[in-house]
Amino acid sequence: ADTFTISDIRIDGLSRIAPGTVFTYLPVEKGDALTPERANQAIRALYKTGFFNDVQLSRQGDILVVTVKERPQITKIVIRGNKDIQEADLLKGLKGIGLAEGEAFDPLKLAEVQDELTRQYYNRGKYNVSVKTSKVNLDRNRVEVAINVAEGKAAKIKHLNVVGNTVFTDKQIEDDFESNTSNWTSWYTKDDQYSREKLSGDLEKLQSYYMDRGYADFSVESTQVSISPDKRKMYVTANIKEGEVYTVNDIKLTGALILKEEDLRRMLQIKTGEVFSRAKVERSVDAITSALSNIGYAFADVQPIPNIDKDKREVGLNFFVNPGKRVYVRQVVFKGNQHTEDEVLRREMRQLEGSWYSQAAIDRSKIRLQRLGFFSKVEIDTPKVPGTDDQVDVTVTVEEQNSGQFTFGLGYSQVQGLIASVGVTQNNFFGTGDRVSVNAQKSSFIERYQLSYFEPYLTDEGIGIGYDIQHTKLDASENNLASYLTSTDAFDIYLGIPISESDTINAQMGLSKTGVDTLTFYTPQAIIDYIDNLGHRTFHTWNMQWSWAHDTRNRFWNPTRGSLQSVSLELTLPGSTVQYYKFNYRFAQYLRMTDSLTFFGHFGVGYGDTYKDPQSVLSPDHPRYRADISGLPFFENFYAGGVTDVRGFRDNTLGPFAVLSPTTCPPTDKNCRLPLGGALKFVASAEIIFPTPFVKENSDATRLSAFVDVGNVFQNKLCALPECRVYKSWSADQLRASAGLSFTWRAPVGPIVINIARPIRKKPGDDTETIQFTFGNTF
Amino acid sequence: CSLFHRGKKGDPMDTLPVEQLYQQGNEALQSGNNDYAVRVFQRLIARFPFGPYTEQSQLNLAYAQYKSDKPDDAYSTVNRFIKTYPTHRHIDYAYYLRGLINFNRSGGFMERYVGLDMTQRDQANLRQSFDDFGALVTRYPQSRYAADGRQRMIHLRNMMAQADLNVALFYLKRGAYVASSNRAKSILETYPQTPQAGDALAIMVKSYHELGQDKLADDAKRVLELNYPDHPSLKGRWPSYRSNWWKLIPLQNRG
Amino acid sequence: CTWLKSLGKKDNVQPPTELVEFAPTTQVDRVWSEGVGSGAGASGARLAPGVADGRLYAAGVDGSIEAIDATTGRTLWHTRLGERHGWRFWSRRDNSLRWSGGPTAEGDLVVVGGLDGQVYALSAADGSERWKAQMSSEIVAAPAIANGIVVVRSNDGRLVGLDAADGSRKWIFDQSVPALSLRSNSAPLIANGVVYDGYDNGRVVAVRLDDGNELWSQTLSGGEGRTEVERLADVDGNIVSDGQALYAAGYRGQLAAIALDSGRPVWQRDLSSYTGTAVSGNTLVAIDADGNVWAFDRETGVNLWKQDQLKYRWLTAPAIQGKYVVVGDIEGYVHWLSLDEGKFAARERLSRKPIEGAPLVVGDLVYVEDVKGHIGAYRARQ
Amino acid sequence: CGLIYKVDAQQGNLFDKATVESLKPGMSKRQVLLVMGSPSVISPFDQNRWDYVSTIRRGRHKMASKDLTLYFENDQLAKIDGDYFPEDPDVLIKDARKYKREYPDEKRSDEDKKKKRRGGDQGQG
Repeated sequence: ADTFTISDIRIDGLSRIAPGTVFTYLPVEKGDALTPERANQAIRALYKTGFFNDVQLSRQGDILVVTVKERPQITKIVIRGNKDIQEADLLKGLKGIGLAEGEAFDPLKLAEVQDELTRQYYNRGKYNVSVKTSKVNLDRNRVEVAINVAEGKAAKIKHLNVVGNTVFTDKQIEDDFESNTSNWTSWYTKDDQYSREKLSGDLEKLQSYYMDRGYADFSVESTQVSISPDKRKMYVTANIKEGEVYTVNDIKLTGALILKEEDLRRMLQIKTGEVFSRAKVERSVDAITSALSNIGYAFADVQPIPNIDKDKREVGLNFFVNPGKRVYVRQVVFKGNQHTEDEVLRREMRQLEGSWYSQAAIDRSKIRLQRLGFFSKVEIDTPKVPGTDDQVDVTVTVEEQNSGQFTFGLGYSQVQGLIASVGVTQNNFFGTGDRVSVNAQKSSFIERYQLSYFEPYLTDEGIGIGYDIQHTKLDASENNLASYLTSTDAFDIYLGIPISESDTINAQMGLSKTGVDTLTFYTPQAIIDYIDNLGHRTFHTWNMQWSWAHDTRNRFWNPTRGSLQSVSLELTLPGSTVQYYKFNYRFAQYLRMTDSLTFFGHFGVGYGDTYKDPQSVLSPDHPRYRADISGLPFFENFYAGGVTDVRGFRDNTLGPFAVLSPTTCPPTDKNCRLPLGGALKFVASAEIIFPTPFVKENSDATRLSAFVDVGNVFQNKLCALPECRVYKSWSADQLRASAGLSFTWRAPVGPIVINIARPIRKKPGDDTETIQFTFGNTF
Repeated sequence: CSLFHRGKKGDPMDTLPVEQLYQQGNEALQSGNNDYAVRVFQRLIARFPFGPYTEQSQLNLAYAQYKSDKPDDAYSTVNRFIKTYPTHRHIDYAYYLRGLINFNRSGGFMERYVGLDMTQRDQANLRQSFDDFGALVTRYPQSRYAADGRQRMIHLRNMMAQADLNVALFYLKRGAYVASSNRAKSILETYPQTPQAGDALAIMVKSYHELGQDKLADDAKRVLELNYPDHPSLKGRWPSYRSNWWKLIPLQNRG
Repeated sequence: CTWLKSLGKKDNVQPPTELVEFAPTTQVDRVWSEGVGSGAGASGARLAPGVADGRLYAAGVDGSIEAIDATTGRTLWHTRLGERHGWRFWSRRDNSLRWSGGPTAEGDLVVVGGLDGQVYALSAADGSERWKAQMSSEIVAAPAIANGIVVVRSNDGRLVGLDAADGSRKWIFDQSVPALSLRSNSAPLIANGVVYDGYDNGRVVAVRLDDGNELWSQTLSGGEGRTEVERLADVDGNIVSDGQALYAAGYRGQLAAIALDSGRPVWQRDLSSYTGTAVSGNTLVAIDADGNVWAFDRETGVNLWKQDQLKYRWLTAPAIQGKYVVVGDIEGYVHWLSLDEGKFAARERLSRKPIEGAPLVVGDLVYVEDVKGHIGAYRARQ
Repeated sequence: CGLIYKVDAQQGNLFDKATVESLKPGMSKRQVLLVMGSPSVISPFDQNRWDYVSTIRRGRHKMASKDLTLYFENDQLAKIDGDYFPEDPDVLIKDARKYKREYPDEKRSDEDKKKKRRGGDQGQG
């Protein structure tokens, strides 16, 4: 067509698309001169929109007529037969190719989809897959796309052979391969299913297996992967050349070292004379780069350049250190905090804006953010600031989890039976970082109303202030203890003062009033005598508590690294009814055993006594007169045994006990015993934490561990029975022990603890339990 | 219409002609029954993929989703509308609605009724809303939504400036004067005509003074006096940090 | 217990076609049968016995080698080389020497290749070790011996010429191997001073026996396609020669008769096959990838007959015993078909295990070995 | 009282002697930027004056601050005055050790190791 000026444009064949749309994409308008070249441009532009199957330009006089044939619209995509790849991923993949509901249908894309799906299944080792795509034309220019997938079975690795390994046996080097030939565990581990990534990962492991043991010039010569004609069996062969064992003859440190050479040399994990090991070289490189990045050189790079002396079979290592420029932080930006305030995050950061970059400060900040317990995920990355080579921004992306619990409902624990509790605990009160909780709890043995508030940052340095007011009614007998009733009202103010990066001191002042009622037939005589001698039924105390805690744990829920050590001394001041002190020491340590196993050891000691002995009010010749009523008041005693204490024994039943009437209900029968607790408590436990199966790796919601618990309570002056006097003072063979499995899950309703334990050291009359659990209550 | 609204066999939504279906959708929208409106419009678009009603119901669908607090769906629906019908006569309303979605997108149920201070939180949604309103104002300056769009953009800019100002104050209080001065400088550069610019200048004066940069402090002070003569920092002690004793009273510093 | 397997995912592979009843037209009787070690096991090596002057030599993945009298099946000598390791009862009790290529016997030399690249030469008389050599990859094809040179094909596409006297390396010929290929390699064939071998890249190559230089190479299948499975193009079957021409077939490619000297194809036709062929008189028998048995005229390539009732039974390479074609299948059956029309003549069941190695015809006996190392000798009345 | 822990606040640049000595008047802004890196304070009102300010406040002690000011005339370094905190590696290591526990954050080190190993391979060849 020759050129002509367009007087008007008319578009034919449109049904779904509006004319206006075509005009916006059409590069030519009324009044333009239409040259053949412009015409082609127009056609190409319209095709690019993807709306049309066919576009034709024709001329009627000076009117440009654009006839288009609209592509049918895809109303539905049906995928059948896909098991390995989820429907959502498939649809996302198709969207990427341009095939989605509502889009225009392009037949070319159908073939592309077929290839793409086949390739995805081949990658998963399903070489027998058959993917058939078809389309069904509907009315009004619509079309339905159906994709039928017959996955077939994945090809199984029947033969995995490493050729050329003389020094190590096949078993040794293939031990930690991911792929393996079919064996009796394959139905679960699926390790015999071939996949290319798994194989390349295994070859890398093979290379590091050799390189970590001195074979510096080890190489994988070639690998052959072959398949059986029926495409169900895979045969993998790797041919290697082991080379020789090399020892390190000299180590040089070159480049700009920044730090003193002997500091750096101390960080090297490989020494001259040792057998070459790539793992040690890498660990040395890591040590130096992290040391440099801790003091500001974020882009420090260390290149271990080996020079191999083939005949002497020695290798010299030259660690070339290139620190790069000292890097500064321009801005610290927080992302994802829809609920938490910016300041709550920023005050935890140890890396300030405008100061030089310190990887140590950033790691520390990440741990501090994780320990707030508000976030399920904390990711910190440091993108470069465009246009500068020595400035970075620190972007902290957090994923908030609801840190509050609106616990309403029933909890059950063997100790307390059914617990009806209503409570609002909000750890991150409207994002201000304050902890506010209002709780009411009613169960068979305890009735408690509590209001508490904690502001972690009273001052900028992080001195926290908290108030706590509570009213508790306790029926001890329901709690497996000697039966008496107490009703306590207490009010406390406490200050948390940080004295170092991981040490805090808590100072607490408080008032409390405890009323004790005894039931004539049920309370052991010793307790009644104690109260009569003391002459008081209600105990008023105003007390002080000092505690010091050193906490380096890396997470708020279920930590896996670090340790906690705390010493606390509680003192009731002169003027209280009974002036006593209670001392508590607790030590917990998490140690990394392997990548997936963590050792958790913890032990606690508690001791309490009066520091000014009360005098009996009864006259000495009174039958119930007791000269010595010193020692902790009985309701302040320590107890042992229970779901979160020495597992495998009923709650609070270990240690000294009393009996109502020794004749009718002998102390040997465990149901007649009324535990009294004791003034000295010792508990220790060792656990190995396993990764919980079926749960995302290192999530902090669940914890599965095998444990051994040891512990007991001693020293109770109210002991009357000979069997009770055996707990007079600390004696190692009175310690009880148990072993078993424990599972904790931080469910939305509150932490759930389930223990299966078997006592391994018990005495007749102990009240043991194999299964213990508690859920829905956080006290 | 039938008691059960779900798309059961013989559900009227599958048989009604397009006009009545469209009518039902609008009635549900007027009466605030947004979830039902969303379902009706979705069925309409699926059954009648083109025609005058379809275009309008795509827009109504986006509005219904926005009203029933499904910001993500609403945002993708309105985006699809803009791509498919760029020359629709209500296209300016579509841009306006797109800006609104992110403007009001805030946390959950409690936050909306307690009115949290969004300048303390993640600014991503606000920035997105600012860009969307920007598109409206540049493409359709004379649209009747443009004026309101401009107002909201100014408000958004002030909020973003306030967010940066909070950070600058945070570092000022903690004695990190280089950080506070740089933050203040970035406010001046990115949000020049906002009321917060005055405070930013004041922060720069104080920071440079603390850093011993008297010459720079004087420069900044002169600019401050010129543009914000009655700024509190020129007179008394500024910024007035509430003393820590106030903080002893619980719950008073809710954000 | 096949229903157990089907419990899991539906399998796309066609089940073997049901065997059809027929009146046997000849009488086949099993002369002897013998178990030798553990056969090829799971190595997929298509082990078959080697034969030399009346003696049969067979080897297995458990390291054992045996010489058997061809006619009576009496074991002449039996050795097991290499030592076992992996003592725990559930780990793979491997032997350090796992035979997977051959054995081939020539004169008084028996040569066998192993899965770890070892090549051992034993004396035919008593099985004592003469020499050994080390290849760069596993050997899953039988070596060839002629005029004092042993030619070994290893899985990484290398053809190595060794001196038959002491095993020293004379030459190496290298060919590239595609990322994914079919299991097992084509055994080298030596004819008047030239070594012929089929490769995984779809080519048949002729190499001089004395110095390993390439004479010519002929492509049987192109190996194009979008996915790596469509690009499979192996020439895995053993190459057969009748003195004038070579007969070889490529997977997804062509069956061709190639002139020995020039390498130019005499005729070729489309036939995808992963096994070797067999020639007798004027008929050439080949088996396609689906399991149909074809017969062609040797000179012109015209199709004589086709037997499709053994489809999907994953047949072995064919062998011709007098008037009958002998073929083994995946369920351990041995089939005799008439050479002239391809009709079923007889059927025997060697064992319940698949037969993968090609049947070996010596005189009027045919020897068939299954993957577990059971060897059966049969005589069909002509 | 001195007991309460206050995080050290460090701000601004830190140089070692060699870099500062290598500064010579007459250098262009680009060259200075290359040698010294970006200045911590560039006043929006005076483009020809770069201040390499650095301050350090250890715990509760008073803040010490130093300022190295560079004056430019038509894009050439004219005058250098003020001084700076020299970089002292031992002090830096002591500070870093305060935050660094012996277990580096495992997440970071695993990913870096993978990246490094791939990078490391090429290096070793």
